[in-house]
Amino acid sequence: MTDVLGIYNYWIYVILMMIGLYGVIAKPNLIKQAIALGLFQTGIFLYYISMAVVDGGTAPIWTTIDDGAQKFQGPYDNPLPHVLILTAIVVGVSILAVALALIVNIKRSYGTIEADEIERMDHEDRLIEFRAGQAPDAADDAEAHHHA
Amino acid sequence: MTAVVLIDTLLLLLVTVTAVAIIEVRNLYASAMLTSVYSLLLALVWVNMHAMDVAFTEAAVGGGISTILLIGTLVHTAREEKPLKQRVHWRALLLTALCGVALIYGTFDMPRFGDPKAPIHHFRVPEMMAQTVGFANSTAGKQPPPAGFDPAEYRSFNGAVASVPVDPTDTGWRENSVLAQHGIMLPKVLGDEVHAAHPAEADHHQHPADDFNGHVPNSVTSLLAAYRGYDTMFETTVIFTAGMSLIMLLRRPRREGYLQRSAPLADQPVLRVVAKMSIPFILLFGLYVITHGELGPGGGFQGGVVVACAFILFALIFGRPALYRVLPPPVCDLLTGLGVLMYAGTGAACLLLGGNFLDYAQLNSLSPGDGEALGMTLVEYGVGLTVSMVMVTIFNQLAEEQAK
Amino acid sequence: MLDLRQVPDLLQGPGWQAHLPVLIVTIPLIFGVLTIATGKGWKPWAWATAVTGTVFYLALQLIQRVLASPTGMVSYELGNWPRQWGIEYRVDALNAFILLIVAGVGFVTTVYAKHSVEKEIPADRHNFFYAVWLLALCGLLGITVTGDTFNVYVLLEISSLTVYALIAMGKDRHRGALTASLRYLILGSVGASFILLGIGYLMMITGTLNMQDMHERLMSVPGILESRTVLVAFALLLVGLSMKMALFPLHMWLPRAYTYAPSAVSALLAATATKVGVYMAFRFMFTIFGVGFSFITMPTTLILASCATAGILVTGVTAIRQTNLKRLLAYSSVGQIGYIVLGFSLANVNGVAGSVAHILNHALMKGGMFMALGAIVYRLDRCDIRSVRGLGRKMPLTMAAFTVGGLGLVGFPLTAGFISKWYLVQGCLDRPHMWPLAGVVLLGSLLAVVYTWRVVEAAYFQEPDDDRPVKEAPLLMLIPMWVMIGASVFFGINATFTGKISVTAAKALLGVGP
Amino acid sequence: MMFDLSPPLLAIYIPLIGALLIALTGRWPNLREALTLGTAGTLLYTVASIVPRVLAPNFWAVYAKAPPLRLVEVVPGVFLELKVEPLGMVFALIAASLWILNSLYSIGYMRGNAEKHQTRFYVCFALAIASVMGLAFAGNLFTLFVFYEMLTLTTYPLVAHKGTAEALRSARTYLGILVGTSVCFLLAGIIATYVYTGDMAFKPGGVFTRALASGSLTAPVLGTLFILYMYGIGKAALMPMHRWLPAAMVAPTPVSALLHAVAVVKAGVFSVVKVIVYTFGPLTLISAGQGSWLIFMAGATILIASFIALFQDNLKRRLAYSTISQLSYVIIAAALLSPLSLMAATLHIAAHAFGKITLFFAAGSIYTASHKTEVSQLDGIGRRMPFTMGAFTIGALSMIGLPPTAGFISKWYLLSAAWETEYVFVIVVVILSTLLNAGYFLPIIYRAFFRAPPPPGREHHGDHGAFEEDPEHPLDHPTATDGVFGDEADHSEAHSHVHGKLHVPGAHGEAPWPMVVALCCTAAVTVAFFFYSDLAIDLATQLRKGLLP
Repeated sequence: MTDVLGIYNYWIYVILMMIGLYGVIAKPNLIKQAIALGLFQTGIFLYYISMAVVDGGTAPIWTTIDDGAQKFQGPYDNPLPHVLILTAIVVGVSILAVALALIVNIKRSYGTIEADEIERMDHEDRLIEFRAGQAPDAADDAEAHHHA
Repeated sequence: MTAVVLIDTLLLLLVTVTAVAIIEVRNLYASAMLTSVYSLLLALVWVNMHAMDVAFTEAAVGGGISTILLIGTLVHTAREEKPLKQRVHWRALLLTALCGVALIYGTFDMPRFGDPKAPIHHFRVPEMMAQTVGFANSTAGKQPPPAGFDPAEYRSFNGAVASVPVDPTDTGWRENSVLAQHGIMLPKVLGDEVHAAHPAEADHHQHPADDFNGHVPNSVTSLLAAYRGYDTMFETTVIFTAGMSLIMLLRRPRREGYLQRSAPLADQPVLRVVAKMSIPFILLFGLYVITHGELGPGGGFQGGVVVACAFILFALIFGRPALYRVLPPPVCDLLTGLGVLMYAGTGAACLLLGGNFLDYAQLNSLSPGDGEALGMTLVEYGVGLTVSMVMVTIFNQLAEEQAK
Repeated sequence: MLDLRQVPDLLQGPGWQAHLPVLIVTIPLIFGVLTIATGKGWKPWAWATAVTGTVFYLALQLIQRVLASPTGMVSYELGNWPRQWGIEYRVDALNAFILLIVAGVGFVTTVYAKHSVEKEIPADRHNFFYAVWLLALCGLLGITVTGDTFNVYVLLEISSLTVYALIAMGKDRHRGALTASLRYLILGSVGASFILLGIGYLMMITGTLNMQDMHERLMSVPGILESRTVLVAFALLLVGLSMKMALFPLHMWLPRAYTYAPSAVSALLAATATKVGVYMAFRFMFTIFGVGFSFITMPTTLILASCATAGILVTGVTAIRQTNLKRLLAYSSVGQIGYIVLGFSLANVNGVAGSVAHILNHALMKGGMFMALGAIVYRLDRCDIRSVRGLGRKMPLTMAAFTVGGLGLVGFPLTAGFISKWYLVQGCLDRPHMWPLAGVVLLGSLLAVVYTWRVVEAAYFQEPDDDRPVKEAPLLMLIPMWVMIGASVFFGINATFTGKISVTAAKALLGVGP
Repeated sequence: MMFDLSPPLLAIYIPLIGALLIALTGRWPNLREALTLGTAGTLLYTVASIVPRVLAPNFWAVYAKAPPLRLVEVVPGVFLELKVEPLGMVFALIAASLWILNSLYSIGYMRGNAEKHQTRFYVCFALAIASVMGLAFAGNLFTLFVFYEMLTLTTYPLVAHKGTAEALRSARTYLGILVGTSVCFLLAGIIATYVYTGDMAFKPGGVFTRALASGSLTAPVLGTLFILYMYGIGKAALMPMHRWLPAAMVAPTPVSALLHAVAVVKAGVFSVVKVIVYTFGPLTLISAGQGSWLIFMAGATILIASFIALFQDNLKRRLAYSTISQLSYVIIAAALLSPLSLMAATLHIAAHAFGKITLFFAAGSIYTASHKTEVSQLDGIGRRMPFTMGAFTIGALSMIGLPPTAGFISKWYLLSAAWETEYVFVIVVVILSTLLNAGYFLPIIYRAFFRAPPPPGREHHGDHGAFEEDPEHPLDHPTATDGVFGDEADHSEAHSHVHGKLHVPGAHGEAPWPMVVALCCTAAVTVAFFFYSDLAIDLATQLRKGLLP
């Protein structure tokens, strides 16, 4: 029982991450991908915060517990993971903001935000570029100029 | 403890369900809204796990800012996700399943949830917490860590010994624990020696500091701004970068940005009055949160977001031209930079005063503790400034796009 | 310049050089932020040039300090917190070398950027562009100096975020830049998340974030290396880092990004970004997990070597089929990363030294070649096989630079590329039963001959479509270009510096005697 | 040491400086070509000035022991270093002396055919000579490799000189095969040598003895290395790596003459001999029982190449295949691994050079004078161009190995070496190939002198046929049967001045005088070598001395 509960959180975090990853891969809609990316990251947050917990711990803000008999502090949860995750959340929102900015631009210049359609257009672009860039084989080209 | 686990279990189930819903629902607005619900649920989870600052941030960012951003984008991209050919993307499912199995495989050897014997709870962090940060006359801030450690102590890092009594009333194992020496991760019975240790603290900060072994009460803040202050500086830089990127990608020439029709909400008297009344208080609260970070949950980041919300609310009600009059974009950009500069500048100041970079103790040669307090406050303000201004910038840029 | 023989008293002493490691990172940060206030026109560029120049100078000083220090490394404790609690900067021969590369290339590229940016980026965004540019450098430099795993993650995110933005700035030339950037953003974030998770796993069971500390724990705590957690952590980091350094199967983001990014950005990225990824791999595999675990317990050699081999061959063939030269070089870059990875996957002195040396050599050659392409774009608005025909006469210096760089990629003797191959092949032969890899290395250079020679033939032996005159690239582009190419030739003729320092670094990483 | 002016280094600097000056004076052809000749002269003088030191009786005792001349430390422990020894001396002498004649000849040819990009031509030529000098005086394997690759790179523009389709294609074949073999096999071999022995210097007796003794290197591995080297040195045109040589014949004749009869191919066989003598060491190879396969491979090459040559109608092509077989003479001699046979190899490098360059010169001047490229067009040409065809005859005799020509001497040594080592196979091969040589050279001479020239009308037709699309004379046209056809490009080049001063249909005489002078000189040398071959033999003996402990 303790064992199951003991790693329950870690399983949930895996599940959350995987839901996010699935969204990133499976969903053609770019905004959906951005959101899914967010989920993916929150999974990691859950993992970090879970590792900070101590049995019977309280928030790592120091106060005195006075249970009549004696004054004692704590136990406190581990503040370090909290700190790291604060940073990670900030990073997450920054990435989200940039992603959305890109998506807005994409909408502007492709007229859609569905990955598969964009992929098709990109492919056409590449074909055009390829043809434009093609030069006949150096030797044949020389031949042509030679006879000309 | 059982309570924690129980609530935790239920909340996480809810979270998971929400996550699935977010991915599967086709209406993007719905999905955006669900995202904010998801964030609020997570905030509850964090609270349940006593991660107050994280909860605060999650609520502010996930519940607030992210949602605003998403809506702001949705307005001029798409409202519906286009229907998929097949409901389930099998390759993705397979891949994620494999990945998940691998990750779960890794969890079996982890210290159990809440196991106080987990290495992280008694290797470095307790040593840090045993230091004094941000208190008057506390020269003891930088003792070297105890030399080496006995590996035998930490044998039980893998789940093998998870048989920690879950019953809080049974405190027998606490006294005879090898960790008593650190006494932070584990409860510590207080005697009078503490008062002797830091006589001058009581009259320094107006809080019952004398019960603590000379540490800023909110140890999250002390870690964030002091021990790992350098990370936080770059965290601020990340936000700044995000702001710059949005400007580069979205900002239109000044003219267009300014010629905005005023917001439709402007002629709603109730909203106007409510906004006028509440904005000052929101700002005040924001500043309070920034300043109060050392004592309770909160700090530069959370406070900054709150401040930003005030501006955004203002823009929503009275239209962005009004906001631009109050806070012209160029000024906004400069303030964004100023925040980062405040942070890095504090660090540089310590360097110029002969210490290492970000060695706040240098700021007050007489009482290093005060120096540390001062430094932490300064950087918190820096963070707050940058965060609020960047949030406003991001909102502006997306809104400009929308208005076109 | 510091005298090489000034020793430790300076290290401890309060002299400003003690702060070199942190200055190298914070100067681009502070002055990068200030760039947004430099207004319009040439000022942001001049500002950025000055800053990067300073950083390069500091990097030179630092590497001399490191080589001079008796311990072979310089440590800096931020906020004066003991390294176990706070964040530590730890510079040894390896990252001093990488720092020098990043700072140097950063400086040269910034000088080069002026014209290309004026042409490719709207004028009202230059100050923001250079601000982000400097922050990108700051991130890359930070990753290279830091000795704290989580600090690596944060700086990694800074460099990634800035790079996404820089790539997206190619949008005014081709909309592909946007999708390239977004795809890189998503892949990059997933990769970074894996890295974050791996760090989390390690922190959870070691209880610390400091690299040295982690290493000590992993080595001393009994049974820790057998735990499934460490195993999975290793796997996570391996995948995450492979994404960041664009190792073959996970390189999908790179070709587009390099193709559509502004020319200056392509040059900067090709020369620095992936290299720093490789550096992180070095740190995690050798410094934290240790050679024993990374290469003996884990089948890393097998995995990495096979990925690298596939990468070298497949991308070589793909590069041959490209018409857009930027894309051609991009694919070739993936192949070159293959060489670097192949080298350190061998985990012997010659192999690792080869890959360390190749980090420099490839940075110089590829940087120079991308600069040449940038110059061509500046004059012709395009850079494909068709447009370079007959350019050997019209832009002789530019094409010459490209050709010499190409010879370097081939690994022609007396070019830098040869030095790397020299070490790599030795590494392959040193390792029993690995000699086929030597064949791969050499075969790869044959592929390089083919794709380079297509361009050379077109440039020197073919007639252009039209005879409209083309001016040679402006001086401010030619000089940096030739500085890079010239350096690559110099380090090909006299590689004692490269050789010495890369062997030192390799030995330090492998923990064999100095 | 970078600015040390000791002769070997000087021998590299002179052509480099020459190249620079030629590039600068490109605008004034006369000055440019005067410079070329001047440089060549100076170079020969410099190289000759080294000879006494090499011939000194105490050479092996003193000079060979002296530390090499180190230019720069490329990788820690690996130097770019020069060292003089008899074999390289022979090679350097040949290249330097023939460069003079060749420059003289080039002037005639390039002007006579109004070639384009002449400056580029002379510059690359000088650079190629510089790399040849480096190759000849290379002090270790690494240096050898460096200059070997430089030679490939500097001759590429010469092969692709005309920039025509055929030229580019053959240039690709040329580059592809030479770089491919050298990078994949030679470099691998060199690095492996370094890994096993830790030293790459050339020293009599080879470098592998210690490794073999200590057992860190086994005989089979040694054999593998030997294979790597032999096929890595693609310039030696050991079958099946020979395809680049006919391909390279598309180049202007002076290029074919010097580079593909003398410099490049000789660089190949020279490297082969040098590696066998100074890296592996004959004794080591014999004791390890490796490398005898080379004898049979070379023998096969000799016979097959000569056989193909029989059926080539294009003159330069026939010469190319003859070159391939002649090169294998050197290889087979080296592969016999006896001191005498190594002398034979050394001498044949020299002997073949004089003979073959004469033949190419002749082919070139025939083309310049009459625009004939096919053997079948040469009826009676001996009467119009007595000097040319006379020289051609001498060259042919030398190829066949008849006295009084250079070829006889080397062949003599080779046969006696074969006799000494009792390799019947070699003797058979030599005899057979001699017959074949006669078989493909004598008919040409017969046509030239004893066939009546075709009637004027046909004659007229004949030599226009070379550049008119004329179904009647398929032989005049490149039939792209295998690889690349000789002077196909020249025909259309010749268009420009068909009606020019130089070429009056049906009534052409000798080629321009510089060419005639040059080819008479080489012919004379070929004969003279038979009577006064002391120098070469002395050097070869010196080499042999070095081998005997």
